Amino acid sequence: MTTLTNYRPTTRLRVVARTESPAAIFKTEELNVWYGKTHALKNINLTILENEVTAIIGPSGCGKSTYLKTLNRMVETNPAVRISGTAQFKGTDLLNATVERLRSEVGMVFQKPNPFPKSIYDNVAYGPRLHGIRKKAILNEIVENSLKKAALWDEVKDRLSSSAFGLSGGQQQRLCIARSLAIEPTVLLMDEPTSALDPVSTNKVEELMNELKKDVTIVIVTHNMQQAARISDRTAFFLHGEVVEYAQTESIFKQPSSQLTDDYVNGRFG
Amino acid sequence: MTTLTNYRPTTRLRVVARTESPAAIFKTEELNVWYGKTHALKNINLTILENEVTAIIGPSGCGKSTYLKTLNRMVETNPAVRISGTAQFKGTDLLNATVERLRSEVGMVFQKPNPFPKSIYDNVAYGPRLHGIRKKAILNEIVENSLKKAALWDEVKDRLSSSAFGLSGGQQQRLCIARSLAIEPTVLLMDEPTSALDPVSTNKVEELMNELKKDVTIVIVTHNMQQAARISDRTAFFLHGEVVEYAQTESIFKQPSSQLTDDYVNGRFG
Amino acid sequence: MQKPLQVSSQSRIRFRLLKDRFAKLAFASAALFGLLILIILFIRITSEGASSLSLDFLTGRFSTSPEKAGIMGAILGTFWLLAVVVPVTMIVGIGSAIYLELYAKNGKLKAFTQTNIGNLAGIPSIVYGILGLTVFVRALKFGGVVLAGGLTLSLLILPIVIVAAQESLRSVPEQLGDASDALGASKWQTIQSVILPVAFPSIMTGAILALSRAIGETAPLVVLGIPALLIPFPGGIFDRFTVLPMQIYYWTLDSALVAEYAQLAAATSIVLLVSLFILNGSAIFLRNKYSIQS
Amino acid sequence: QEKEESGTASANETSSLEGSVLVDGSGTVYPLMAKLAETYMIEEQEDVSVEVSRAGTSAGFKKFLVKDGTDFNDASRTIKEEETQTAKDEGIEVKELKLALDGLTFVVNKENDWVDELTPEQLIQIFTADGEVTQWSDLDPAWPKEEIKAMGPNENHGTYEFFYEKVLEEQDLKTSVNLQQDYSTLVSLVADDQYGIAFFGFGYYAGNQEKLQAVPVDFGEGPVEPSLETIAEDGDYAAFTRPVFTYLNVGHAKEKPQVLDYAKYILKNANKMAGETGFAPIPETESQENLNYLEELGNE
Amino acid sequence: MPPASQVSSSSEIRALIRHNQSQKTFRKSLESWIPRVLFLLAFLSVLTTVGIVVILLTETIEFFKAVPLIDFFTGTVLKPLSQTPAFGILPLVMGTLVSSGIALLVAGPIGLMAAIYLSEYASRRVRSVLKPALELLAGIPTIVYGFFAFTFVTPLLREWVPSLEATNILSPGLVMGIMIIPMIASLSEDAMRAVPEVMREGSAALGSTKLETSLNVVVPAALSGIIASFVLGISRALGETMIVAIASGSSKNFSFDLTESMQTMTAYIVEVTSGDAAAGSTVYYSLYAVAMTLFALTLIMNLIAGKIARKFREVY
Ligand SMILES: Nc1ncnc2c1ncn2[C@@H]1O[C@H](COP(=O)(O)OP(=O)(O)OP(=O)(O)O)[C@@H](O)[C@H]1O
Ligand SMILES: Nc1ncnc2c1ncn2[C@@H]1O[C@H](COP(=O)(O)OP(=O)(O)OP(=O)(O)O)[C@@H](O)[C@H]1O
Ligand SMILES: [Mg+2]
Ligand SMILES: [Mg+2]
Ligand SMILES: O=P([O-])([O-])[O-]
Repeated sequence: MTTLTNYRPTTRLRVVARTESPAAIFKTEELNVWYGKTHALKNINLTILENEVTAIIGPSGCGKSTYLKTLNRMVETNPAVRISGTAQFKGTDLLNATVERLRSEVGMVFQKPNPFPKSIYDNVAYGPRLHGIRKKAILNEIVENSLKKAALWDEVKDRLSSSAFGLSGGQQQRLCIARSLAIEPTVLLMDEPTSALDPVSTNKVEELMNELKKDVTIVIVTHNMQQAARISDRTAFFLHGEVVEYAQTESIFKQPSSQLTDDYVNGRFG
Repeated sequence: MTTLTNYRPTTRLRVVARTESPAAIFKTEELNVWYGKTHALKNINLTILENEVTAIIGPSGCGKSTYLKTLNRMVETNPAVRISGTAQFKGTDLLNATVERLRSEVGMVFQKPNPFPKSIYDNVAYGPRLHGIRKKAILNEIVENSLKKAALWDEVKDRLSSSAFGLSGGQQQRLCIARSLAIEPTVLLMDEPTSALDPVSTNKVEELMNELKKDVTIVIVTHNMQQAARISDRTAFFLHGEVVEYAQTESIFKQPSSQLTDDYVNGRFG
Repeated sequence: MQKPLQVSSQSRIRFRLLKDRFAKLAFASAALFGLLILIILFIRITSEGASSLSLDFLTGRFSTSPEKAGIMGAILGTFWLLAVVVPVTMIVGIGSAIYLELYAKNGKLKAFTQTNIGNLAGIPSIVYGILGLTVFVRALKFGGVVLAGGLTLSLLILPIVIVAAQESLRSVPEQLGDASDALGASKWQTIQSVILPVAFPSIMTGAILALSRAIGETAPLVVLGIPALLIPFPGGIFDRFTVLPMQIYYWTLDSALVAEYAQLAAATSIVLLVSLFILNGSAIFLRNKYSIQS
Repeated sequence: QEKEESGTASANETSSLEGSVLVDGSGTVYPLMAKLAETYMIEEQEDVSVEVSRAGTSAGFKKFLVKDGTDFNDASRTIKEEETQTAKDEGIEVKELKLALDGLTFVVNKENDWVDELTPEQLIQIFTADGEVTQWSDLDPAWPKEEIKAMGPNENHGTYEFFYEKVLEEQDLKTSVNLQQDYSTLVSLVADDQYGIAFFGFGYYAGNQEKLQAVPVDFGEGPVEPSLETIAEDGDYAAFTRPVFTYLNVGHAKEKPQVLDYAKYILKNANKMAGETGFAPIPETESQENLNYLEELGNE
Repeated sequence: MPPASQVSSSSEIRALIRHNQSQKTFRKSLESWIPRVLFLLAFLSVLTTVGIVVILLTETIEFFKAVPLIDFFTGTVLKPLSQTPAFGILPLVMGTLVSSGIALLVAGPIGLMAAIYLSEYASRRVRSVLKPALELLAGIPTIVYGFFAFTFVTPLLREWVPSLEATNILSPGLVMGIMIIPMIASLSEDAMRAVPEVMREGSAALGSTKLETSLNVVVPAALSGIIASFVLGISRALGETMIVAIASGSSKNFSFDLTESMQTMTAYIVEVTSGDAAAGSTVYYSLYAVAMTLFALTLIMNLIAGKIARKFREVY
């Protein structure tokens, strides 16, 4: 298993060296999540570091999305969900925080682009408006900045008032990223953000992530192991609701300590 | 790109040498398929050979399933579908054949196991009964043989009359294979047959395919490139409704002639 | 490979295909039967009633003499009735649906309420009439006025409005609500700015269909004692009133006495049917237009 | 032009009125009362709503003799002892207003070509169990061997009671007699049944002569056909002739001017409209007496 | 707070949003009331049920003080207004069951076949015409159906069945059947369309014709949904009022003769309320007893339908 460099031929995007050791932004301990009787997460102990890109991989149904959605408590939109254990965000108990507040700090991007049936402008301005920003001038600025950060500004600046549904899939996904960025989150959770996109769009979004991680901590779920290898600093491998392995991305792909990880990243199942 | 042997660490299943050159069983020429306005397949020219395993790979939405379903004309169950070009099955025009007849020669296994809400026995006996076999003794024999071929007999022989829904996902998928085999098809089309299965079941089904291909021609769609590499003789790479490359599986993975193929099999997109 | 089973002889396939074709014909006729009846019914009613239909008939007051009779009073009565039914069912119906679909916790209470609403939808309309008679007309002493009729019919169609609105809310793609929630919106903010706007056309469709049910109802009004013979026009929700279906009922019953009444009943039926077709048609149109988008 | 007339009329007599008048009761009287109400609302008082229903005399009295009951109850029989008692108990003062004369009419199907006349005895046989008559041939061997389909109004109706008391002399009706709430139903049942026979007020026959035949009744001096001429207190059809009334809630008349006004109107106009709705008129003097009573009520 | 006109940096916006969030606003306090208000609205439906049950029960109990329960439920004679009244509900039950039975005989097969056609055979375009047409049929007020039954169907039937009376139970039964066809067709179609497409594909891939797929796979898989639609159809027919009130007359015969007039429970309620609804009499209370019976009957039907349909939903 020494040939894994093949998985990420474009390592150009990765920041390899780090000068200071980063602080923990999320910390989950003995975290368990059930959907009714389905035990989706089992005793998850993970520490996610600030200003890193953390990738979560694993076969379908292993609990990747559930874990991600626990971090901003979106998992609770399903009323059947029960949670036990602890989860901290910046050192404070997130499971008992005000969700509205938590979520405005922890943004999320979904697998399928999900713009609102509104104009491009209103999509981006939605979050700031929610949080009480009404002044046109400020909103204009936020919209522009966010779209720029999402590398979408040039493509849409002339049609801000047309419907978001008119955009291509890749553009929609970047719009959703811009929408999240508009409220200046400190973390961005991304659940297979490129799996519905074409190669070119995928590449754009990957570049974008690399750009963003200067300001924002990113946690990304992906089923594409090469992607994980390309863009992440650290990777967690989930299986059947458990963390099999969590380590530097290089070590996960080059010298996994578990045979299961080895089998998975080499496509022997999943 | 010389390290691709890594993709299929378990080549044990593959029959490497062939003594006689096999005959064409399907031949499509300038085949085009539209769903309403979506042009799903564009000028597909492919010849699929008898008693081989042909794999079809490509990113989501590229037309893999559409192509497969054109071969038994299941694609026409969608009334919006239009087809142009020619497609032959064993030298006869399949686009104008009687579908009921075509489909009894060209079996199909789907991504999600889809047993009928009947007993295990009745599931397997369904096809033979359709075709007028009523004698209990003959049916018993067919059911037993088919379940044996699908490597399921030992697991279910004591509960043939219980509901098929009581089986595990992997067992259900093998039941569906048995159901197809019961009418003795000459071809088996399989659309991501293992993507919903666990590693153990996946392995069983792959072994089964290897067993079956002695008697049956298999065309399989898969998103798992390692699987394609493991089990197929020949691989077609689809992109945006077109065939980018079609060749011996080894050459697709080791020396793809197209950069697109190279990018795809190396996970640079998809 | 041996093929021991002669499974598909050509003649057998031909026979199976023939059966299929024959069955298709039978099934199609069954489906067309409804359409056929609709046409017969409409032709029958038009041929009977068209000659009585005139501007005078539409704008005239009720009368026992067929040549003088008009249905303006009933038309106005229907409008006043809607003036009660529309706000009541909209507010209570959509409100209940939002509560049940978006706020209520899954539990016994919700399941009970839901089952209860389902069963309410299945209670014969005449039972609602008895409820209205006992509560609104007698106990609250409204008498047979628009308000009593309107509230009774509101209760009658509420379950339909609630269920339809719930379905509309449920059909809003979950991902839209998720997107809003993930931006830190409060529950009501998400409902107000994302879910309701998206669900609105579909909620309206359901509401219009339910309203047309209310417009066509007769049995509860008969029980409430809504008169058929009423000459003054109703001018508000505290006035006594009559409606188109009551007029049809009266004229149909008395057509045995005055043959021309049958024509009046038919003419009134045309008016009622055309209004309902317009209402239902617009609802179906709304639905088709918006269901394609989602 | 019409408006002007009514305007002067209301200026002369009472000023223009509003409010409602509720009338229920006899289905027999209904056509006459409906006509009166309609002309009253169109020609006299546009803003008064007179609502006429037809639950039947007895049913109507139950709605009339309660607190906040109807203002008028039409009746095809006089008020009964126990009903007067109820009125007393409820403290309701009731005034009987005679409107017109009606004749109990027996009708058969147009295609009935065998019945030329019937005697009261035969009618009793048809409608009561004791007569043991079930087929037309039981009355006359020459008539068809077919079951007689006897029908009539149900017990809500004064007509039923008149028939039960005056014709049947309180013998029970056969259970097979088809008793209906609506006169319209009876009309169509007989009109559609060759072997049917039914009874109701003359008005319902008069309006449906093209569908029904009235049966002449032989009271002993040869068959008498009911008609506006024979129906009279001393006419040939006198035996089956009965006055029809409306009962006024006097309290309501005192409280509500529109009720009093309408009461006067019907007394003045009943005779005018009696004929066209199938009733025979009553002597002017009788109406005048009641009118005087009402005038006094107004002056109180 | 940063001035609005000033260009705001990311951190300023972040601060502004955090600031706004910690603010206690009127909106936030109002929002906490919303669920409570909405709960009250939703509770109204429960109240309606309670109202219906309480009203029906109290008056029914009054009725049973005057008429023994046994007499009511086993009596075959109904003479509510007679000098010697009898209150047996069986004639009404008979009328109700007979008319609903006829309706189901018409609507069951036709509705099911139409549903199969719509769900399995019809092209999208044909369905887009037929379904709305069926919905229009379902939207026709019952009073119009009543008129149709009385002035068209009955006279038409009399040409074939001369012994048919002017008011009879056959004609309204048939028309009620027509009335519930759309309901059965639409609910059965829903049930069939809920059968996962993969089932059909599984069958078609084995070489089945549409008919074979429909009858062997789709209908059995949707069976409980179909049965539920039948039960709901019956329930609807049991409660139907105006068609029978107009076209079936008011004879309280305890017989089985379809050509004769029969009264249903609903038509009895109409007759009593339009005749004598004066409170206090036994007849008046009988109204509630009959309504209670009708209510219980339809409720049971609906519960059964619900149960069957739920079982169906559990499968998928
Ligand atoms: N809404 C839900 N209700 C019930 N069970 C659920 C629900 N969502 C997820 N699960 C179950 O929880 C487990 C974890 O699901 P999760 O969605 O987190 O997996 P995943 O790793 O994201 O899979 P995928 O790669 O398919 O997105 C699975 O067994 C799944 O069946
Ligand atoms: N029923 C349909 N109606 C309309 N468009 C369809 C339909 N099915 C497929 N398509 C379109 O046809 C194209 C090819 O689809 P197809 O299902 O063949 O892709 P695929 O390669 O099998 O994808 P996947 O890996 O996701 O199964 C896609 O663009 C898809 O959107
Ligand atoms: Mg997931
Ligand atoms: Mg596919
Ligand atoms: O309706 P009646 O005149 O018979 O009481």
